[in-house]
Amino acid sequence: MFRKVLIANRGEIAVRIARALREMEIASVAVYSDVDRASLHVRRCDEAVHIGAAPSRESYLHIERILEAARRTGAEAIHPGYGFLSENADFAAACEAASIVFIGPPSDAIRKMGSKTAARRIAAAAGTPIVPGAEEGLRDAGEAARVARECGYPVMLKAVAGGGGKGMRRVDTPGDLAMAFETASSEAAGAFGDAAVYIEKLIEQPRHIEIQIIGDQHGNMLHLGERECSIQRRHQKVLEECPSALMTHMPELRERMGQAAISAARAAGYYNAGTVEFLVDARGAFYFLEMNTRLQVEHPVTELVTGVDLVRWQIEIAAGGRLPLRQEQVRWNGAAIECRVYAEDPEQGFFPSPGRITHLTEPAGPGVRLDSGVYSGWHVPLEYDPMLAKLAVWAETRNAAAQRAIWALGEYHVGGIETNLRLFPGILRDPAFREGRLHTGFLDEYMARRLAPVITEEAAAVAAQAALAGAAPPAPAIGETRRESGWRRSGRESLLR
Amino acid sequence: MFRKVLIANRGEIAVRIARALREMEIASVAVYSDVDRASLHVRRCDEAVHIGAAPSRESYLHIERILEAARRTGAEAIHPGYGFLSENADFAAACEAASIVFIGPPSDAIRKMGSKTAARRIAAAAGTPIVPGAEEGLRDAGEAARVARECGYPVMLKAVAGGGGKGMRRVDTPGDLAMAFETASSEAAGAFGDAAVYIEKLIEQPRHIEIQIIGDQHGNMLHLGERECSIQRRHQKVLEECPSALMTHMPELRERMGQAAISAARAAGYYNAGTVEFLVDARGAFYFLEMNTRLQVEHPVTELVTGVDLVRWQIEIAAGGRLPLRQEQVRWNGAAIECRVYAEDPEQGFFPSPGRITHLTEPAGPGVRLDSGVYSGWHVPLEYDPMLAKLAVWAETRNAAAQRAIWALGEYHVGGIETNLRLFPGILRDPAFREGRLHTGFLDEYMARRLAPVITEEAAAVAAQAALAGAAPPAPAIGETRRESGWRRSGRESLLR
Amino acid sequence: MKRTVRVNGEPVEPAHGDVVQVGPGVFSVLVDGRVYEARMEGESIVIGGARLSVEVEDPRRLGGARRQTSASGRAVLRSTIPGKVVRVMVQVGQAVVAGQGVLVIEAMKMQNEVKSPREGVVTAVNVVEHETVASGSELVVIEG
Amino acid sequence: MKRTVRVNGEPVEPAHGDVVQVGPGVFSVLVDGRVYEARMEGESIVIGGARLSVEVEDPRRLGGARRQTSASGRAVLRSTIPGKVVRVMVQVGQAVVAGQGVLVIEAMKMQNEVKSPREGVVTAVNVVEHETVASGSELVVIEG
Repeated sequence: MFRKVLIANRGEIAVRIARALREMEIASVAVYSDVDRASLHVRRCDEAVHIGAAPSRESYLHIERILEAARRTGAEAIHPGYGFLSENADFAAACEAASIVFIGPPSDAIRKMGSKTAARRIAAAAGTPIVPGAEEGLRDAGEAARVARECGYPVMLKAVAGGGGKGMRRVDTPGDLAMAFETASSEAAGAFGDAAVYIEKLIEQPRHIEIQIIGDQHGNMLHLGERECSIQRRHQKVLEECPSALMTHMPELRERMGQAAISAARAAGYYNAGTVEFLVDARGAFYFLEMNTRLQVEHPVTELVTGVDLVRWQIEIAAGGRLPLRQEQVRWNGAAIECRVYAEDPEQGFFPSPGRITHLTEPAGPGVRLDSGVYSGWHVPLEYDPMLAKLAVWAETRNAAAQRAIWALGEYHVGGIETNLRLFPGILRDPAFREGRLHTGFLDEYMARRLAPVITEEAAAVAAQAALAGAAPPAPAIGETRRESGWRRSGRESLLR
Repeated sequence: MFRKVLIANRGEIAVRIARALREMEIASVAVYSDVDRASLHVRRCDEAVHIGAAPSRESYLHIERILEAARRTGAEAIHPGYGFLSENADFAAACEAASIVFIGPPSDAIRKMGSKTAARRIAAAAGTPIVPGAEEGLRDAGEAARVARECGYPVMLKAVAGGGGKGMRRVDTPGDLAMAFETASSEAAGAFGDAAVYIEKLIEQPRHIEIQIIGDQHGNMLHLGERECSIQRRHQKVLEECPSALMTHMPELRERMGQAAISAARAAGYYNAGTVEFLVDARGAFYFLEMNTRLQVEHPVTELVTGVDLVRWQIEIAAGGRLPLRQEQVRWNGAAIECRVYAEDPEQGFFPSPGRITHLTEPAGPGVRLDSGVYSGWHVPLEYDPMLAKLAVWAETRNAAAQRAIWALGEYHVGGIETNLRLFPGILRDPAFREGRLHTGFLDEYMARRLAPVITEEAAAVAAQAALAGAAPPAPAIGETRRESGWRRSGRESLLR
Repeated sequence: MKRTVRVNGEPVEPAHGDVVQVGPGVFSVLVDGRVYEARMEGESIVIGGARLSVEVEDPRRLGGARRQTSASGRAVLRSTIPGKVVRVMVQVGQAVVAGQGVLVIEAMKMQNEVKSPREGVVTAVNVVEHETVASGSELVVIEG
Repeated sequence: MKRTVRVNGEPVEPAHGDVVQVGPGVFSVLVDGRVYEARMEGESIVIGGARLSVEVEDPRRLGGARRQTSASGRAVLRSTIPGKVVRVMVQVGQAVVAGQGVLVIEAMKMQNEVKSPREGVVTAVNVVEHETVASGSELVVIEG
């Protein structure tokens, strides 16, 4: 086993990895930029190396400085976390060249899966279903009709050069295709100077479901089931679950998707942890989307339900270890839900809200897991992703997990900056959510239909009283008239220490 | 299901129950004494009733005031937690008389199991092994020899009137018995004015292992396995585990002890959650000690390993629900360890240390469960048990759980008062602990052999530097020379808010 | 001294509950046995998951800033973080409704539409497109 | 101003690490890339699970009280909580060794033996058996 590992990341995931290393009695090395000296990940490691200025390209994305930090501290391996260099094949290759173990897949597999079109080709060759269609431009309406027939209606016409909806047309029946093809082509020509359009099968109200796979360097690979990630905003996941409610209706789907994910990963020569993302329609038909060749943000829900410590397994596999379980030994118990806590204001278009955390109360208790990268008094820098923490809960059933998440969110208080914490209880109480009727458009629909919280007269009166209490001049420094006022004074004193 | 439940307790267990009620969408009512208005359990409930002065007998032990609070708020049931009135048969009976559901066993079962001798008789009659011996005084050395032979050597002679070691003699062989009997008798006569002595089989280096049982009101009962509670100080548990390391050597022992516990509980007409405590010797022979007719402090380790929510089950059973699992569906996964965090100073003979918590950093992350009853700024009152919180961890293996507990303890910081937090890492690293060689004398032996933590020269130099930094006059209120000093100033400001 | 308190713009008679401060800006309030917890967050008070804007007559503590989010009067839209104005969608004199997009700022690699908190008329636009703004900059003023 | 620092009674040259305060009384210190966290707890500094008594020459902050637990000088044993003295085991002039029981106090339903923090001679016994003592009361003074 390694004696020392460098963590090429920051925030909650660096803390997560540092904890795993402590648990394994492996020395941990943090790296930090100018604005991260006081960050939690530095405090939770055994060593720390300053690697540059705040902008990521001068620090967390700077391959040479990170390798130099590893060499200087004698780290034998590097865990890249997620984001930053984690899916950078050049970095993985540079580690390999420097004889430092990259805790992840081989650089070659990252490269193969890094190109979306190459990944699609590999997956298709391995027999994993992909969204049917032609990625190249269609010559004419006749070719379009042929491809559409192969895909099955409804289909989408999309501009090859496009984006942002221009040149896109939904076509539900063969009779509408020719007209739609002409319109889409001319729209594309107008918008992008290129009339080329292609066809893709339209997956209506798809779920975004991903499969966690993990393989060792000895040819063993297994899947740890799915994560339901359909609740997204602008392709950014907001709330994830394991299991997906879909699997309760289709118990055989997990294994089919799991095997499809393993096939795709094997075809790329993959090992270590990885995630294969699928679009899934209401009937359980699934289509390969892409592969994330790293640890996923939402890995805790899989850990809570399977009992597997994915980060520990990653490290053990990188050190040459074998998978300790066979596929048939993997068990899924209960239900887990994760909420991503961001420094952003849901009432102001999710505008980022960096700044100083003046007060922090974190939830805990039965079934509550908090992976946090912040602490009270710390300044959330504006240079990086504004994710503060991940609140994950586990319970025996999905409904109990949702209820648990609601009280845990109620105990969570981040003062001084805005967060999206108050977004979640409404989602978790939403009838469509409870019924498991999820798709990638869920959150937009929910945001449009959600109701403002009810404010009772009594709550308003309490707010008024609290405002007066907060606005009152400080209690005198000496002398208590009653216990409560004494508390207030002493509380203030204690915070001055 | 109940619409409203009163929690007749305080501290972490009241918070635990309030969370379960929130999860079940049942309104919760806290009760509080004069010194507990600002306590966390009040903050975590929907309603709160003041019930009296700080001394327990005027508040948390005052049956009439608690019933009155339940009547006044319309609570349909009362959860007693542990301690206080939880094992008070009169209270359970008073609830029954007032048509308020007592969330626990019937008063009759509490009464039966409340007397240690009666419980012993019930257990023995049900076929549950008890520690062999005679509880009444022996007439002469001849009778002593007969009883000792029945028990099997070694045996203990104990003064009937006694305590504190006087009149106690260990006897290893029949040849030593007559002489020991005379000495013990005359010592007992001298110390207590009563020469009567009795014999009990000596269980050498026994483990203290308890079995969690739970039954519904429809005659179903199952066990949820054992908890290893051998690490004690003055009969006070300090660290508990599930599973017991003993079970890894004797895989059939859990089921045998489980069935013995169920037999004893059934014989008392028991339902709801309860715990049967046993002494267990190195060969796996076990002896009924007593039954705790309530939720146990250390219930989280069972919850972590079995996935069962014991408090939720208690409430559902009290409302007439049925056990949702059969015995053969109960699964034990991984290993859990709990550390009881007390406001006491292990370096000063575990002297209690109430007072204000001036700073609090609580551990979190994978596999960490914290059940806490305190918060930063709160004053730990001296009127009650000084337990602040329970830190429980779960991991795939016992060793991983121990390692996990060590880092979690390292992240735990309670400022302003003394705690026993620094006691645990040494225990968790102790080779005898790691090998699972536990018995009720373990902690005393460990305390005698434990080593002071090594202080390196560098650590001393760092302490000196930190002391200077802490002693430095506050940074000027305006103007930053470098980022760190700015942090310090702003941190101070933010804490003044 | 009797002080008027407005909650979401409406005058409210404060409760006569038992108030205890349980943290910086956090108050536990018992009213007829019901438990509330009120947290002062920025310019509002959060209670039971709802966010209320509260104004106390006393200008030293809770005045001024409160006005910005109240239902009537003058709303000053500020940038909460440094960023770049990529689009301005209103001009002085224009009527806007609550929730209407006013301008788009790019910060932390995200484009964010700043919306009007309520109905009114734009009385000032203090930025132009492509301008870089500091945290706290006044962007647009809406009155009504 | 150069100030002398004693750690567990011995003079120590302070490290020249990079110090950042990360909480009230909590400092993160980097020395040659190694990460330390030092927490001021009562009269000591806790670092890596070890508790060190630290004295700084400057009497404004860390003097006085620190002396009580240092290896030489005057040790004042105080009651940390209100309680009742149930037994006094030493008298003035008596020599004691580190760890020796000095008196027993009952508090929170527990009897607790107060031990001498180090070797020395008892110079004052300020309580008698059965006396009730307040938090912070001077119980016994040991010098040596």
